[in-house]
Amino acid sequence: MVRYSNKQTICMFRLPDDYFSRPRARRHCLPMKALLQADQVGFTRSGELVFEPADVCLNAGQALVISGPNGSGKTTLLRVLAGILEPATGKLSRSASLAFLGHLAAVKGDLSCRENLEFSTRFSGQPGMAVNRAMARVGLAGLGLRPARALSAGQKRRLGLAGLLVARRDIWLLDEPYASLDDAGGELVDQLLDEHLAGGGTAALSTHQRQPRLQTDPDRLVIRAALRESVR
Amino acid sequence: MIPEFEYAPYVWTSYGIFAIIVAWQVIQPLLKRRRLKAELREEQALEEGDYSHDAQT
Amino acid sequence: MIWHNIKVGFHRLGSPPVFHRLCRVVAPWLWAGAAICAAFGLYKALYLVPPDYQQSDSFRILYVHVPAAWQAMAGYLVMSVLAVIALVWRIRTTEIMAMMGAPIGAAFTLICLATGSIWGRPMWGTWWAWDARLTSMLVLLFVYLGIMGLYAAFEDKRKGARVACILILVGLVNIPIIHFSVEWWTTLHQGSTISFFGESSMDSSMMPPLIWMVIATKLMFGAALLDRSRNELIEQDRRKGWVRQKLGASA
Amino acid sequence: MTRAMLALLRRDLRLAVRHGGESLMPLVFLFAVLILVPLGVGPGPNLLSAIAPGMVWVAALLASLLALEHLFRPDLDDGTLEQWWTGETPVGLLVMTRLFSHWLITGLPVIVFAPVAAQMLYLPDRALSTLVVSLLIGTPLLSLIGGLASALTLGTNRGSVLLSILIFPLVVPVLIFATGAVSAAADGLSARAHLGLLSALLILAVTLIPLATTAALRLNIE
Repeated sequence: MVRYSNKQTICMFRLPDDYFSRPRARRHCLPMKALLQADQVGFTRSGELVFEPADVCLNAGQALVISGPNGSGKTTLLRVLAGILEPATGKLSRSASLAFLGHLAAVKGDLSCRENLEFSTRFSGQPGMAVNRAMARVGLAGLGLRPARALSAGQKRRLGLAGLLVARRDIWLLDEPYASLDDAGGELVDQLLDEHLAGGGTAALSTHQRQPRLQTDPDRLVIRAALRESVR
Repeated sequence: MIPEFEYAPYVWTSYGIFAIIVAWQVIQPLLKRRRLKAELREEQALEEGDYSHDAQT
Repeated sequence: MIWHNIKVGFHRLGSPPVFHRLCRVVAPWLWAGAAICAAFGLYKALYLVPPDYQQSDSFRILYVHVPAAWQAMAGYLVMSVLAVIALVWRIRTTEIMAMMGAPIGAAFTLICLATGSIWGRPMWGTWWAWDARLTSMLVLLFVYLGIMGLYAAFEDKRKGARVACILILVGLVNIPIIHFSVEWWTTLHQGSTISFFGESSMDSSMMPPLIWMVIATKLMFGAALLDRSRNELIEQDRRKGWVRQKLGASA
Repeated sequence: MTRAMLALLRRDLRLAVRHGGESLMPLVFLFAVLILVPLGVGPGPNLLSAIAPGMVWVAALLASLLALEHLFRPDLDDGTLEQWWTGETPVGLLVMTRLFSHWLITGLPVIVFAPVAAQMLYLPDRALSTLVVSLLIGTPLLSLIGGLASALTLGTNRGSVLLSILIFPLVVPVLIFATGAVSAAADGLSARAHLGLLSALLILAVTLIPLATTAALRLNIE
């Protein structure tokens, strides 16, 4: 039996005075279908907010695309949502298992691809697709015994995608999933996302190049870098 | 004026060390504040386009 | 209700300009108090107290050695309390104060070690003995240095402060253990520990200067802590509006 | 939960085997000390047997220190560390697992070869069992302390000097009780009190250090 915690953090920051009067798009949350919900979560570095606190709601069967210019805090937001970083403001609650694919592939270069995937299955404890099938699905068929460090950047991304398949998890948080993938790879990501959403999962992804082409139109969230308090 | 103790060198060095280290606790913040103020003033001047603080080249 | 007031008070102090003003006003008074107490204590310690019949005049080192040692330990306790507050309520000024306590505590530990070693020379005939108190003070110095080094190694000062606060609390558990283990170790190895005080109980005239010096070191610690915290706050907030305004007013 | 811990342990050990050279370092270190010390202080049995407990323990400590650079850093660099927070297993347990594998790699070999070391340094035979027991209780403590220190310094870029400064005060009691136990046994006295205190330290460390380590890792992970 897996238990999920509802974490709550009290806001200790002075927000800009007009903060609450600013227009803000509230994402509508469907009460039954929300797998992950974040209210006004923010993160601080050196005591300053990295991005303007955001509301996020991930509903089953629906994807969320997070966009924003470089340095606006997309990666940080995803890492907060994943539970890796502790939110400095706001409230985060989650009611399903989660997978995070960051820009580091989270594979051990000294282990073979197959060993890495087997580890993902065991570590998450919720077996998904068989390792060989997952490798074939992401176009790495026959590379199972190759050490992960010998893969190219694009192949490493594909190995990361295979890691999503070998363990069943409902929430996918993907940081720039299209980066260093070719066109076919981009389509592969779209297909995998469609299948995942159709199976009742949900996903949030950040991107600034290719926009996902999915069967159901994704929600969108634009985040902005927080205003720094300074003289001028 | 200074008492002549049996172990005068030991006693006076001990008190001296105490005095020096405590004095450093007073002086260090003062020196640092002076340095900080100078730096801040220079930064502000640079932002306002006043380069007179800059070293002569 | 009282609890609530205390919390609100802490958060008020957590505001940098308020804290800065508080430090600026209070620190000079603390220094003045420390100077008066120290002057009183030193005068008594050096002129009024008669020589000890066993240790002659060398026992006068006690009046700087013992207050410094006590302050080195009391300073650590203060830092621990601040560290708990900093970790639980994430108040920045307490984080800064907890961090700034370390160099001051290290300074007092250094005084204690140096004067202890000087005292040891006429009493034991060596500059250093693996005496329980001296050894655990030496370890305490390393704890202080570790905290300072850890804090300094981070670029994000708030993160560094929080990590170092964890270290402070680990040290809080560890220091009594160190003290106990070292004491045990030296008694096992030396047969009997060398005692500073010998058999003689302290003469009643020996106490007042010690009390004055203890108060003086407490005030010195507080004053230095506020002074250093104020500087650190300004340094961290150098690009913030309130520092600029303050500077503009003073310039 | 236990599945995840076992998976992590298995992967750590597999990686250690794959970097064969690195995981033999503790043993190489132990024997380097065992050979260099008699060369340095002379082969006299009396002197050697007097310093034997200390030498074995210092070798164990340094062997444990050597591997600390690789305790969390590679995982931080390749992104596997942040995955610890995305799963359902409490991170404290994963930390314990990692420390256990660190102990298997650095502590266990020293324990296994302690009898050899004891012979080479002329430790009296009656102290041998105490030496092994003290290592059994004490080396996990070294791993716990080292784990905490390396988690604290993970976010800094000049970790190694700092690491030694942080570890030094923490290992003082461990060294005192452990070598005290062995010396007492060598002198024909009871080592019960020392070993009891050492066990108390271990219990305290097992309860507190994973908490502190987890908190430090969380702060350092960004």
